[in-house]
Amino acid sequence: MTDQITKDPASFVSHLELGEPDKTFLDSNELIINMGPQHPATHGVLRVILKLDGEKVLGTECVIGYLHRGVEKIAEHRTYAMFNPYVDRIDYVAAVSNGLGYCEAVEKLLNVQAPPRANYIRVILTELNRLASHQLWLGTHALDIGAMTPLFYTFRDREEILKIFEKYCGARLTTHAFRIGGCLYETYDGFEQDVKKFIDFLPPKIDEYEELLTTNRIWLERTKGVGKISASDCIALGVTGPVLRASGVKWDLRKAQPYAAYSEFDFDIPIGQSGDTYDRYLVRMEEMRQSLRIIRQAVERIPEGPIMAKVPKVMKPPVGEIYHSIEAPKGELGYFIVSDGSTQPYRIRVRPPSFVNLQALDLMVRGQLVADVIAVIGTLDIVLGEVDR
Amino acid sequence: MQPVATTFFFYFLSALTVLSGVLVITQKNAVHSALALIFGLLAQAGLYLMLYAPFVAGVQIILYAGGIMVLFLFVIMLVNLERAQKEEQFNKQWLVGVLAALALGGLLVAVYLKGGQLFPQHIAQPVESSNTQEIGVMLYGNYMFAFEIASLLLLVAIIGAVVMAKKRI
Amino acid sequence: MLDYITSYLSSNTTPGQAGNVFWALVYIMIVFGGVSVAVMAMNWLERKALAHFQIRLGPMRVGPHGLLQPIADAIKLLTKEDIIPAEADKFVFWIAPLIILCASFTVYIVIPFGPTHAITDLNIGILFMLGVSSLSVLGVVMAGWASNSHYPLIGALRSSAQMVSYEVAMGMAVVSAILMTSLNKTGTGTLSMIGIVQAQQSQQMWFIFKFFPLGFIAFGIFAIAMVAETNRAPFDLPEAESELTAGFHTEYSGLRWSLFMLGEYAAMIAVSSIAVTLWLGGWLRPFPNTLTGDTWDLVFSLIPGLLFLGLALIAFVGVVRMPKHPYFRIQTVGLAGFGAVLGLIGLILFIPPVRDRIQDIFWFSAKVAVFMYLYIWYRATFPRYRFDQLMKVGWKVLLPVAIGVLILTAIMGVLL
Amino acid sequence: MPEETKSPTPPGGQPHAAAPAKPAGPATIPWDSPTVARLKSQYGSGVQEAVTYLDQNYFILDASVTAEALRILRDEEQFDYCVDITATHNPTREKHFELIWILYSFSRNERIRVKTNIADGASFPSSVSIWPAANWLEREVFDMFGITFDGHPDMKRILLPDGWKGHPLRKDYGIIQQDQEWVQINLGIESGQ
Repeated sequence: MTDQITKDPASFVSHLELGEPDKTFLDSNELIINMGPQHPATHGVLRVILKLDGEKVLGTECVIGYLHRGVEKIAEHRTYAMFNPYVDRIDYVAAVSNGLGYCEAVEKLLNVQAPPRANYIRVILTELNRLASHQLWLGTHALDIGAMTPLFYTFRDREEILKIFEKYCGARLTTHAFRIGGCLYETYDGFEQDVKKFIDFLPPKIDEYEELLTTNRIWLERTKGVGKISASDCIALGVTGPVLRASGVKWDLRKAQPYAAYSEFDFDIPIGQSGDTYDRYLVRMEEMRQSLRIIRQAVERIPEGPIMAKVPKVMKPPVGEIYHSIEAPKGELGYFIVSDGSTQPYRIRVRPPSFVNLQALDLMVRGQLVADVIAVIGTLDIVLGEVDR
Repeated sequence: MQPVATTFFFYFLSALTVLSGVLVITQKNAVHSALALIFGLLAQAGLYLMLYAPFVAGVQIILYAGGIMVLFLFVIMLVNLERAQKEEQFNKQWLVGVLAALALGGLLVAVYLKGGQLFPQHIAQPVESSNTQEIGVMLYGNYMFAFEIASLLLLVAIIGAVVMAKKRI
Repeated sequence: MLDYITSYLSSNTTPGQAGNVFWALVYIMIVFGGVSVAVMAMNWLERKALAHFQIRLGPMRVGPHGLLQPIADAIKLLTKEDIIPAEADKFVFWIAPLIILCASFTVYIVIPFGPTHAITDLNIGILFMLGVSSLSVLGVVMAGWASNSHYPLIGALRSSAQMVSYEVAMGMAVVSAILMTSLNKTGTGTLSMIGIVQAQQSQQMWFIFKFFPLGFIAFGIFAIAMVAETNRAPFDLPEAESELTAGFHTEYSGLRWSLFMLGEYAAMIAVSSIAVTLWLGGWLRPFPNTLTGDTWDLVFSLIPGLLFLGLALIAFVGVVRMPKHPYFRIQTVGLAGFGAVLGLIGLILFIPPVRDRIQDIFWFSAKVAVFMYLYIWYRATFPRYRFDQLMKVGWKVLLPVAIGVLILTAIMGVLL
Repeated sequence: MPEETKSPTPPGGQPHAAAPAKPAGPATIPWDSPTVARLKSQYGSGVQEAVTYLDQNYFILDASVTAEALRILRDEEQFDYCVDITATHNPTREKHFELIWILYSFSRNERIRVKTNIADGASFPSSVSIWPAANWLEREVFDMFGITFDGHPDMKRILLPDGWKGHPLRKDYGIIQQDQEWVQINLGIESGQ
């Protein structure tokens, strides 16, 4: 149907129940515009069909699937350990969190408990990954709205995190840092010093970002009141993560259903009031600071001991199914694994936060202007690898 | 300011104006005729300059070329006139056209023959530097009343435009 | 013939005023050559300064510290293929960049680099400048329309709407500056640029400080409007890459596209020189009234020489820090040569006859350079306005304030 | 439980002398809670199973009863957040498809799963009217399994192109052979590669 739109746009019967724009003497014929799939501001291959009346957006329809690699189908032909690297490629920006979610799900299935030291290492690396993901979000989001400089600041600081990842597990982006049952590599000597050095290095840098944007009049004007979404709409549409918290719902899986070692750290969950782009910006900036707090506590209290639980070489989980979800930087990332007792999973379903959050785009953008569509896509912080799987 | 090679510039500018005038009518494409009109207006501005009326030339450039013609081009582009381009000239009253042309031609020839007596023999060389001041004094001094009426008229026009556009916003 | 040429040298009016066509042509050559060099330098400065704002180095490879980068860009643009879209309107497509270029270059006829250093001194200087700068709107609209594709047309309409609406605010601010030129109820104000600067000289005060808040606010309005007029920094919406509508010059390529860039930079320099002339006392040296007396004059007259020597010093520091690798030998030699030239210019500027003659031009271009740096600073820090906010600022903020300032200036002019 | 033909054991795993005796898997304990009691009282035999496995509770309901039960779960039991809707294809059972809803209640901080079995080719009432989040989730289930949801505002594929034949996540859909007619037309890859 989408190809048919481009051939003959008039026939686009939008199922979005849109009221007829008022027929004025200059009868405003709607304009159907394609945004994407190659567009600098769509964070990957997302195509948005915009129905415009002049500058106002009447309705949008997202066409996705350009980056669909069939991860769930591949999972049915791989053993549990072999599927681990694929999981990093789903949300390539927050690869460590994906790995954590998957490993913990399988450990639950195998009824195995990762040792405390492994849990601490996992918390440190996941929070570092959350920082890296938020920094990438801030850089590209500001660039979309026109501020060029934050991008370079955020990427300079993100480099430090990637260096720590590289020293620990050899890779910067798709790290494959964890294994089912714990962590494969012991932390390299100097790991604690590097992380401590980073914790003192980053706070003034975050203040630098805030200096550039938080009180910048034009930034305020471009983000305040843009892409508003209420708490009840968020819950109804299944939106999670910073977008939900910015609408005022104080819900974070790390607190609601703690996993790994999160129950042992105290940190608070920032929430916004009006659920617009500016609140989401503030929530994410505060989240970066809270992550630093977690890492600081984790590094100081990291216990000694083994880093790998006793897991059989050939994993054959008992017949059954499990759903385990963690708080990824973008929202609730869940794994529903059905095992039939063989070495290969019978079915793995990945619950992607970006995919569900993107569904709220139409509600947030309707009635706004074209320039706001780009600001809202930026603030939703979607990664197309995760949307398309 | 001692005039510099005026005769050449005079003929050049007036030829340019006439040429662009002709082009305005004959061009098929609406945008081309608008461009020709802009050219003609600029040439007239040059003529004003030669008449030691720099203020009027400046206003001519700002108002006509910079303001009104931009709106002309806006309208031509927004309402794309492809359809209008294709239609051939359909009005057949060439007879009326010829008569009008002859009448105008006769008038021009009469003026040319009478020559100098029609115009005052010599005009005081206006001091070029104080031209703007004189216009200012004239406009706000002697013709104050006319100026106010004109500005009132403009105000009405602006309010009308706002009211018409109000429905859309 | 010879005396015709030398006749102008004795008179102290501008060549245009003195009716000396030959010298007028010479001045035109100098000014246009100067502006082109300034555009090249501006291109280099923009890329380097923007880079250093964003903690990166900017062009370093072409010539020492990227000094030859503008030349490389120019050659690239000259040799690139110059595509005309299929059903584009050939004539309009060809003439659009020329109109923009002419509009932004004819403004330089009236810009006063010194009491006698201007191509001509029209007594409607400011009016002529505003008029011609409004012509570039035509070029923009035609460029958008001629490229015969959907998005450049919308981009062109948007940027022309922006330019037209900010021109109004600009005009109001300029009028309030001209009101200041008339002395207390006796002298009559003047439109001519040299007249304005001389008025500031005789009143011993830059107009930015006259009737204190008013001059400053009018200057502020003009500064904002001029940024919007040239589609730069926070108002560069039309060619914003993350917007749907591309800029009006997307269908252009090669030399034609570089004409647009040349026109944009020339317009930036022209508009900031208007601001300098009107509010910052064109070629007057800073603090004309407080720091008077010939000792201060001497000090201020040394500054151009010192500046060039300072630049030469920076160049030599660059040479010293250049890595010793043979690959960098050419770059070190190049940079050293560049530093030597700068040092030489600095020394020449200390010779008394040259020093006095260069004062006016130096101070004028220094002030314009400050504005150029501001343009780049804006681009590095500000995000982009949305189109409706941009128009709101233009009509609902700048215009009322400009009219208010105009009325207050008139009242103050009558009272004081 | 589905017996899947085993693919060869993963390369590199050296064969053990004898696989260690498999520890007895965690047992499925019957789950009773006020919610279960209410649903059982309402539907009796409709609730086929209410089980806790690895301390995660889930229902298995009759297909006819599920749509109504979902609405009750949301309205009365405040399961206001539909985490996920997915399905699994079990060709060996008589009802091939198993639909799964994962629900979560903010007020009770509790997560449950509702499952039902439907035959191949059968459609199922859409739950978009209950949770708007279900819109794209159901479209993906249709795209991957071919289960149509009636009452869905925009029932068409979401990830795969519209002209695509077949539903990939079905067990009988080969993973290697992608020699689709759509692929030849649009990507211009000659067949047999």
